[in-house]
Amino acid sequence: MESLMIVLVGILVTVATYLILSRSVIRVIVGTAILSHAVHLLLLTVGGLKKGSVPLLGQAAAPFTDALPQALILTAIVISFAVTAFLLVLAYRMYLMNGTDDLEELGGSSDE
Amino acid sequence: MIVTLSIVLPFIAAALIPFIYRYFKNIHLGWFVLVVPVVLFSFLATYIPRVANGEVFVKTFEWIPSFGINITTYLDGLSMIFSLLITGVGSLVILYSIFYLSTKESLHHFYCYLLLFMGAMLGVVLSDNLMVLYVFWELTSVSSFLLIAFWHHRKASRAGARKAMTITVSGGVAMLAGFLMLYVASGTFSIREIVANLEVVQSSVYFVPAMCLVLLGAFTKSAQFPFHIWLPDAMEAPTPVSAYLHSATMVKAGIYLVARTTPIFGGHEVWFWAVSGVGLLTLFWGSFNAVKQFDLKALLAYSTISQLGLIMCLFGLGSAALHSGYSTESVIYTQATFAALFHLINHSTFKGALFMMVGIVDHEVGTRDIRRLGGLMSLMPFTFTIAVIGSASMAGLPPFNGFLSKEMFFTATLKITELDLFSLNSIGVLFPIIAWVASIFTFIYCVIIVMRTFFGKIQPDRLEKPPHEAPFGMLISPYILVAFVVGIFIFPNVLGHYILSPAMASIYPMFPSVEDMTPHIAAWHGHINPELIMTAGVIIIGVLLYRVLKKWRPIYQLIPPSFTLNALYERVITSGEDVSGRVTNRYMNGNLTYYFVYIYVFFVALLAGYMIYADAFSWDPSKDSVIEPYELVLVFVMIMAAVAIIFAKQRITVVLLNGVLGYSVAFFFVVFRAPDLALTQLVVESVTTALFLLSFKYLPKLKNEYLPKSWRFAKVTISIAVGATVTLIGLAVMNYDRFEPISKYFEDSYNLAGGQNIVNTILGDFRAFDTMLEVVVLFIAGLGIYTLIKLKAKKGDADVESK
Amino acid sequence: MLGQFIINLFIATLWFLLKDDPMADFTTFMSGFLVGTLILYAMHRFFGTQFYLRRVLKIIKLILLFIQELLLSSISVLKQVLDPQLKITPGIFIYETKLRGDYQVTALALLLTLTPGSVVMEVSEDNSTFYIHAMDIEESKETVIRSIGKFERAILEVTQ
Amino acid sequence: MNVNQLIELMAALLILVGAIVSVISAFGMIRLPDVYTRSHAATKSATLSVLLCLFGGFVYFWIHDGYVSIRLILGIIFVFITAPVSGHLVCRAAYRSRVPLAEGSGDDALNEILFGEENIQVKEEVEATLKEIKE
Amino acid sequence: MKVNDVILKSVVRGVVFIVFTLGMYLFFAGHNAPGGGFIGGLVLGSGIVLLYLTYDIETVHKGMPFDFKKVAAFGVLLATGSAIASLFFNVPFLTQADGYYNLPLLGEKHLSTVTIFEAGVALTVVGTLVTIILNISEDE
Amino acid sequence: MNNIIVLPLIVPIITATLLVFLNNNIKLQRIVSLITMIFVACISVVLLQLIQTEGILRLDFSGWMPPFGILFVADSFSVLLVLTASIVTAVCLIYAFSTIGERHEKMYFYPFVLFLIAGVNGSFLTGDIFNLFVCFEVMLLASYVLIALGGGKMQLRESIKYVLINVVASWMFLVALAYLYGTLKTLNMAHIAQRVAEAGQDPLLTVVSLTFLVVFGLKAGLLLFFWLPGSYSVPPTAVQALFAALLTKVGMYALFRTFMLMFPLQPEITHTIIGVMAGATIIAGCMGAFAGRDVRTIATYNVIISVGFILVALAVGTEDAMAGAVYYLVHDMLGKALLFLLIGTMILVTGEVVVKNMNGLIRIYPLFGWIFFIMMCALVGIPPLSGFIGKVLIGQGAIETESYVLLALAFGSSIIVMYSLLRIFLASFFGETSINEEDKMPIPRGAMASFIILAIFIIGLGVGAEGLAVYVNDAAYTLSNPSVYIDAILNTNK
Amino acid sequence: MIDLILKAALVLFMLAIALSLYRVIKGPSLPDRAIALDTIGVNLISAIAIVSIVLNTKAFLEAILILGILAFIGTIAFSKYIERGVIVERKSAD
Ligand code: NA
Ligand code: NA
Repeated sequence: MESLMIVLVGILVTVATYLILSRSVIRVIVGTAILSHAVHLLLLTVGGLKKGSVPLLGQAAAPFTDALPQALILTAIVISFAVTAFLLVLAYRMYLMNGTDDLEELGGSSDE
Repeated sequence: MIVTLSIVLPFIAAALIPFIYRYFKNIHLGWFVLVVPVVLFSFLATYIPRVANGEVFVKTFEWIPSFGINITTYLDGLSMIFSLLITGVGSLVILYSIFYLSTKESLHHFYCYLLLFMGAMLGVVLSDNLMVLYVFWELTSVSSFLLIAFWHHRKASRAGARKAMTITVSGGVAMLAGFLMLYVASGTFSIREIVANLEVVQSSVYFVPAMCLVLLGAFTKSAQFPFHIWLPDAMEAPTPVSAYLHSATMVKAGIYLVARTTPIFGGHEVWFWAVSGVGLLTLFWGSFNAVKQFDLKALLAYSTISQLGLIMCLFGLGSAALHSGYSTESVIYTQATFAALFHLINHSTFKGALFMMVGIVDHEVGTRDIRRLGGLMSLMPFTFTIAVIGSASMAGLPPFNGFLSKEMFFTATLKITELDLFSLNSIGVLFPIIAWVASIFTFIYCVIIVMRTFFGKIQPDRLEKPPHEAPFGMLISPYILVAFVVGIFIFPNVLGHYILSPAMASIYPMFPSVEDMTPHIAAWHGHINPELIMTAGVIIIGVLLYRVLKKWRPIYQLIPPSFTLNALYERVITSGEDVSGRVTNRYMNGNLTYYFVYIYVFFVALLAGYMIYADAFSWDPSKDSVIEPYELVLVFVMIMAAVAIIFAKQRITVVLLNGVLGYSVAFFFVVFRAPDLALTQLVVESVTTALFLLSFKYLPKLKNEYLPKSWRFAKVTISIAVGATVTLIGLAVMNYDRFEPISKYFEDSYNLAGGQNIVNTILGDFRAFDTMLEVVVLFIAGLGIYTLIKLKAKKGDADVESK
Repeated sequence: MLGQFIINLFIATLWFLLKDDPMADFTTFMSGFLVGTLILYAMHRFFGTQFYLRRVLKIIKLILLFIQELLLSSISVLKQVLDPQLKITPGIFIYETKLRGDYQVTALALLLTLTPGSVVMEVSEDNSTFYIHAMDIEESKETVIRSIGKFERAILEVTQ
Repeated sequence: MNVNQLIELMAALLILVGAIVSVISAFGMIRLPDVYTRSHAATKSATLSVLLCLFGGFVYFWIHDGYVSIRLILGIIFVFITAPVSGHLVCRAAYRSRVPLAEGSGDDALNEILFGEENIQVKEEVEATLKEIKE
Repeated sequence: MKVNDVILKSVVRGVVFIVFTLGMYLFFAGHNAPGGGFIGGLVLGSGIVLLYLTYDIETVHKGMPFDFKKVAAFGVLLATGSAIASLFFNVPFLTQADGYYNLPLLGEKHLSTVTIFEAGVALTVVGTLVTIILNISEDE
Repeated sequence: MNNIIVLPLIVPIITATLLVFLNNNIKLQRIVSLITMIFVACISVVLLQLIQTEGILRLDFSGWMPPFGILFVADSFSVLLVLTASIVTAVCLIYAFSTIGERHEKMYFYPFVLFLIAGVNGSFLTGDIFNLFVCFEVMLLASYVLIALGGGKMQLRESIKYVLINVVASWMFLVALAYLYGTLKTLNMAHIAQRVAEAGQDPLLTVVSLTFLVVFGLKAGLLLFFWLPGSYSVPPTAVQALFAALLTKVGMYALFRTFMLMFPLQPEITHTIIGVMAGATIIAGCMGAFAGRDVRTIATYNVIISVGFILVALAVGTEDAMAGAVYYLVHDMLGKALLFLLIGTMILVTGEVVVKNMNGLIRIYPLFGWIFFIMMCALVGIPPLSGFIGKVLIGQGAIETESYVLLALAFGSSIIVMYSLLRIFLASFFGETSINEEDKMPIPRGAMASFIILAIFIIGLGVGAEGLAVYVNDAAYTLSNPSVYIDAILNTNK
Repeated sequence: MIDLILKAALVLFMLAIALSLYRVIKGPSLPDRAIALDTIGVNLISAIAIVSIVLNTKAFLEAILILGILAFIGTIAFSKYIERGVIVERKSAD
C-alpha cells in the first residue's frame, strides 16, 4: 500500500504541476491545492500505513500508528487552508484591478 | 604616537571644516587648511635625520584584534619619502588653490575632500597592517572620486569620476584578495612580519596569485597600461587636484605599494617582468599618446602616465637584485630602484610645477587648448619660466633634476641587458631601445608644451579672457617647485643621503649595506657614456621630429577611434550593460509560468540528478501493507479525478473535482487510522470549496488555453518529471528504516500530558507551540483578507507613495 | 410540540455529554431522556400546549410513514433505473395544499420529496402551491395525489 | 453461530444491500436523462443506501460492542432530514438557472409561472446561457 | 415568482443545533477522542456559515452581533495568553497546568489550561472562518 | 529554563493582536509597535550576554525534553540576527510613521509588521525543523499581506506571483519534511544532526538535504530568486526595506543551519552545489544590477548579489568564512534596509523611478545624498564601513579553501555593486538640479531620522567591528563545530 | 465472512463514487455536478461507517456526522451559487 500511495502522490504532483504551469490563475491555485493533498498523503505515508491502530489510548490497543505525522499534517492542513483562502481573495482582487487572470498577460517586469 | 596623529590630524581638520566654513566666511578657507600640511611637513621633517640613521617608528593601536586588524603606523625611509611628498606638495597645492579657487565655489566640500585624501594617503604610506593600508587605499579612491566630481554639474566630471572610481576600486578589490592570500599564507597582516618570515610566504601556493593581485591594485592606481585610461578623464578635476592627486601623490600609491612589497615579491621572475614590462609599455604608450593631445592638461595626464611607467619600470628592474640575494654583483641592480625613488621625487617637483602652470594659463586665458593658445611668453613671462624649467626637466635636459634621474634610468636599462637572468640577455635589449624611443616622444611633447603655449602668434579672439600674468600668490607654489627642480640638480646627493638611502634600506631590508646601494649622483661622470649619447640622440631626433610633426601626426589617425583602449572600455561597459539587460529581461520576463519552469527544472535536475548520480534509489515493496480492493478503486477514483481536472473546461468542475480529491484524501485518513485528520480535512475541504465558489463571483470563466505543441510537450515532460522525482525519492525514503520514530514517546500521552488522544496531546501539549503559531497564521490570513477586501484601494485614491 | 421534543432531546444529549464518561452509552442517554421527559412533563403547562408524549405516537406514525415512503420511492427509482427500456416521461405538475404553517409545509414537502418519483421544486410564496417534478408524470401524479391527503392528515395530527 | 453473530451478519448484509442500492442509484445518475430525474436517484436511493449502512453499523456496534452510538443515530436523523431538502434545493436551483427538462418530458407547470413574462424577451439570452452551461 | 426558502429555513432551524452541539462536543472531547479546538472551531464555524447560507448577513448579524475578526483576535490572545501565563509561574513557556478539581454541581472534573489554550484555538478558527466568508460575500 | 528566549517571538505576536483592538488609535499603535521592537532588541542584547556566560541557551516548550518537544535555541548566530532584525524593523517603523500614510496605517500595517518580525525571529530561534516551517509561514503570511497592502494594481499583480511561488516553495518544504521524517524519524535539528552523523549521511540523506537546499534556496533567493525583483518593487517603501533586510536572510539562515549543523558531512557534494548556485546567483544579480536603469531594479538585484555573496561563505564553509557570513548578514540587513529606504524616498520626492530622470538631489538634500554615498560605500565593502570585515573574512575563507572562482565572483561582484550604485549616485544625486528650492518636497523628519540611525549603525559596525567580534566568533565557532550545538541540546540535562 | 461482506460493500461504495465522479466530470449542468458531489459525500459516509466496523473503532463516527453536515451545507451553497450566483446574501430577499 505504501508504494501505491507514493505513486498516487507522484501522480497528484504531476497533475498539480501541470496545472501550476497554466496561464490561468484559477488553475494554478487549484494546482497548489492538489499539491497540498499530495504532500499530506506523503507525510502520512512516510509515517507508515496500517502499522498500528488508531492513536487513541482509550479505544484501541498498542501498537499505535505513528501519531506525529498526523499532528504535522493537521498543522499543514490548517496552514494550507489559510494560505489558499488568502490566495483566492488576492486572486480575485488582482483580477478586478488588472482585468485579467492570465499570467502571461500579467507578465512584464515591474519597471513599467 | 605622533606619526599616528599625523594620519588623524587631516581627518580631524576635515571634520572641523564645516564649522570653520560657517564662522569665517570672509577668509578663504584654504588658509586654515594650509596649516595642516605645513605643520605635518615640518614635523615629519624633524624626523629625517633619525630615519636617515635607520631608526623606524612603530606604534600599534588595536582596531579589530580578533581578526588581526590593527592600526600599526610605521615610519621608515620609504614612508618618509612619500609622507614628505604628500605633505610638502600638499602644502604647495593648497597654497596655490587659495588663489585658484574663488570663494564662490563650495570650498568646504573641496577642502574637506582634500583633507580626507591627505589623511588617507598618509594612512596608506604609514600603515604596516595590510588591511589598514587597504582601508586608506580605498579612501584615497573615494576622495579622489569626490574631487574629480567636484564640478559634478558637468557631465564630463561625473563620467571621469565614475571611470576613475570603477577602475581604481576594482584594482583595490584585487589587491584586497592579494592581501588576504598573503594573510592566509603568513598568518599576519603586518608587512614587517611578512617580510620577516618570507620563506613561509614564498613557498606557499598563494605566492604568485597574491603577487599578481597586488600588482593589479598597484597598476590600476598608478595608471599603468592598460588601466591608465582613467587618468586623462580625471583631469576634469580642478587643477590643484590634478597636480596633487593625479600627478604627485595618489597615483604614486601604486608605486609605493610596489616598492613596499618588493621585499616580498621582488626577485621572482613574474614580478620582474610584470613590473618592468608594464612600466616600460606604459612609459612608451603614455609618451606616444601625449604628443597627440591638444588639451594641455590631457597632455600632462599622458605625460604623467608615461613618467609613472618609467618609475614602475625602474622598480621592476631594481627587483632583479633580490633574485640571487645579496652580493656585490646584485647590488648594482639596486641602483635602478634608487633611480626610481629619485625620479619619483623629481617627477613630483617638475610635474607639480607644470600642472600649476597649466592651471594658471587656464585660469588667466580660459582655455587649455594648444590650438587656441600661443604667444603668451611676453604676456606671462613668469608663467613661461615655470613652463620652460618644468618641461626641460621632464625632457631630461640639464641643468634640471630630470636630467639626473633620466640618465640613471638609461643606465639601469643598459645594465639590465647584461644580467644573465630571466632570459634578459636576449630580449633585455628592448629595455634601452623602448626607453630611448619613449624619451624622444617625451622630448617632443615637452617642446610642444612650451612652444605651442608661449611662442608663435597670439590669438586673442580665440581666448576666453584677455591674457595677463597670474597674481603673485598663484606663482608662489610653482616657483618653490621650480626651485627644487633646480636645487636638486645642484645638490642631488643631499637628497640621496637623507631621503633616498633610508628608503633603499626599506626596500632591501635584507641587504646589509645601505652605503653600497647609494650611488653618487653626478651630472657629469667625467667621460661620455652611452647614456649621454642616448640623451644627445633624444634631443637631435626630438627636435627633428617636432619640426615635421605635421607630417607624421596622421599616424595617430591610423588607430581608428573605436580601437582605442578608451573605446574598448566604453564598449565593454555598454555592450556588457546591453547583454546583461537583454539576458536579464529575457529570463526575468515577469511571466510566472516561466519562473515555475525554472524552479521545477532545477528541482528535478538537482534531486533526480543526484539520485541517479549517487545511486540512492532503492525500493522494497515487501514491507508494504496489503492493498485492499476498495483502496485500489479509490486510488483509481483519485487519479481519474486528478486527470479530469486537467481537461476540465469549466472552473466549477475543476473545483468540484478538487473537492472529490479532498474527500478522497479524507477517506484515506480514515483508512489509515487518522480520525482527527479525517475530521479536519473534511471540514477544511468543504470550506475551501465554498471559498472557491464565493470568489468565483469575482473571477473570470476559464478560457481555453492555446498552447503550441512544443510548449505543451514541455509542460507534460516537466510535470511528469516532477511527479516522478517525488515518487522516486519517496519510494527510497520508504525503504529507509534505520531509526526509530521519536513518536513512541508520545504514546505515553495519558501519563505525560493527561490525554488519550495522542494526536491531540501532540497538538495541544507536546507541540503546542506549533499549534499556537498555526493559530496566528490563520489569524493573519483572516485579517489579511479583511484588509484586502475592506480596505482596498479605491479608484482615484492616490497613494502617497505610489508613483 | 416539536419544541418540547427537541428540548427533551437536548436535555438528554446534554446529560449524556456532561457525563463525559468513557463508559457512557445509550442507557446514559436514555436516562437523560427520561430526566428530560420528567422535566418537561412538570413544565408542559407553561408551554400552553399538551404534553408532547401524547403526540409521540402520532409522530412515530409519521416517521414510519416517512420510512415507508422512502423505501417505496427508492425501489421505484431503482426499478426505473434498471429498466432496460427506460420508458419515462418526466414533467412538472402543481399541487395545492391545505397546509400553511412553515413546519407543516416543510414536513409535507419533505415527505413528498421522499415519495416515489416526485421532488418538490418550488413552494409558492404563500406556502399554498407545490410545484412537483415527477419522474414519470403519468404514474407519479396519481400516486402523489393519492398519498398526499394521507400525509396532510398525518402532519396535521402531529402539529395541531 | 450464536444469535449475536447472526445479527451481526444481518447487519453486514444490510450494509451490503445498502451498497448495492448505492451502486444502482449511482448507475441511475449516469443513465437518467436530465438533472431532475437524476436528482430522484440521488435524493432517494442514495439516501436509502446510507441509512441502511448507518443502521447496519449501529446494529453492529450495539451487538458487537454493546455500544449504542448516538453519533450514528444523529447521523441517520441528519441525513434523513436533509437529503430531501438537498434534492429540493438542487432541483429548484437547476430549474431557476434554466437547465432544461429532458427531451420528451411532459407538462411543465412551472415554466409559465417562473419565466412567463421574460420568456419571449430573453429567449435568446437563455439560449446563450444554455450554451455556456452545456459548452 | 420569488424564492420561497421555507423548507430550507425550517430544516436548518433544527439542524443547526445539532451542528453546534457537535462542535461543542468535539471541542471538549478532543483530549481523549478525536476533536479538539481546531475541529471544534471548524464545526462551530460551519454552523454559523450554515446560518449565513440559509438566512442573510443582516439577519444573522442581529442574532450574533460579534465582530468576528475581534473574536479571532481574542482567540489568539487567549491561546498566547495561556501560554505566556507560564512565564509568571517560572515554568517553561507553554507549560500546561492540569489537575482534578471538585466543582459544584459538576462533580470532580479534570481541568487543564490546555482547555483555555484550545478555547483560544477554537475562537480563532471560528472568528477567522466567519470573517473570511463574510468578507468575501460582502465584497462588491 | 530560559523563558526569555521566546520573548522575541511572543511579544510581537501579542502586541500585534492587541493592536487589532486599537485600530483607530494610530498614535498608540505607532508607540506600541516601536516600543515592542526596542524591547525585543534589548532582550536580544541580554540574551547575547547570557550566551557568552552560559553557552547556548535553550527553552523546551512545556518542559518537554528534546527531541520530543519543540524548543527554542539561542546561540550567538541566531540572536545576532534577531537583534539586527529587531533594530532594522524598529528603524523601518520610524520611517513608516512619517511616510506610509494613515490609510495604510489603518490597514493593520503595524500588526502585520509585528507578525512578520515574530515569524522572522521564530525562524531564527527555533530548534525544531517543523516549527521552522510554521515560523516561515507566519512570516510569509504577514509578508503576503504586507506586499499587497494598499491593493494597488501593480502590487496585486506582483503579490500574486510572490504568493504562488512561495506556496510552491512551502509545498517543497513539506515534501522535504516528509522525506526527513521518513528517513530520520525526528524533527529536532540537533537530533537530526546526531542521527545524520550516526548514519554517516548516506546518499539518500544527502538527497533529503538537497530537497531542503531547493526550499531554502527559494526562500533565500539563492539562484531561485525569480520571485524577488517583482515583489520587492511594489510594496510601500518601509515594507520593501523590511523585505530586503529580512526575507532572504531567513532563507540564508536556514541554509546555514541545514548544511553546517544538520547535513554537514558531504560537503564535496552539498557545498559544491551551493557554491555553484552562489556563483550563478552573483552573476545573475550582477547582470541585473549592471543593466538596471530603474532604481528599484538596481536595488533588488543588489539584494540578489548579496545573497550569492553570503552563500559563498557557506560554500566555503570555514570558520573564518562563517564569521564573515555573520558579519555580512548583519551588515546586509542594515545596508539593504537603508538602500531601500533611500531609494523609496528618492522616488517619493521626485516621483520618478528611472535613474536618469532624477538629477542633482544632493544640492537640495545634502545629508540625504551623503547618507546614500556612505551606504553605497558600505555595500561595496569599502572600509571602514560595515561591509568590509565580512567581505574580508569571507574572502579569507575562500582563499583558505582555494575556491578562487568563488573568490573572484564574490569580490568582482562588489565592483558591479559599486558601478550600479554609482550610476544612481552620479546621475541622480550629482548633476544639475531639476527641482527648485521652493518646490522641493521636504523629506519627513522621521524618514531622515531612520536614515541617520541606520547610517550610524553601518559606520559603527565597520569601525567598531571588534565590539561584535566576541559574538561573531562564538557564532562562527558554533556553526563550524556542530557538536557544540548538539551537545547543548541533547547531552545536557537542565 | 462479515469482513468479506463489508469489504465487498466497500468496493461497491467506491464503485458508486467512481460512477458519481463520472457525473461530476461530465456534468453537463452545474446542478448535475452538485448532486454528484453530494452523492459522493453520502457514499463516503457509508464507507466510513463500514471502515469503522472493519477497523473496529469508534474514532470515525464523528466524521460520519460531520460529513453529513458538510454535504448538506455544500449542497445548499451550490444550489445558491447556481440559482443566484451569490452564496451568502447581504440582505434578506424580502
Ligand atoms: Na491547500
Ligand atoms: Na535581502
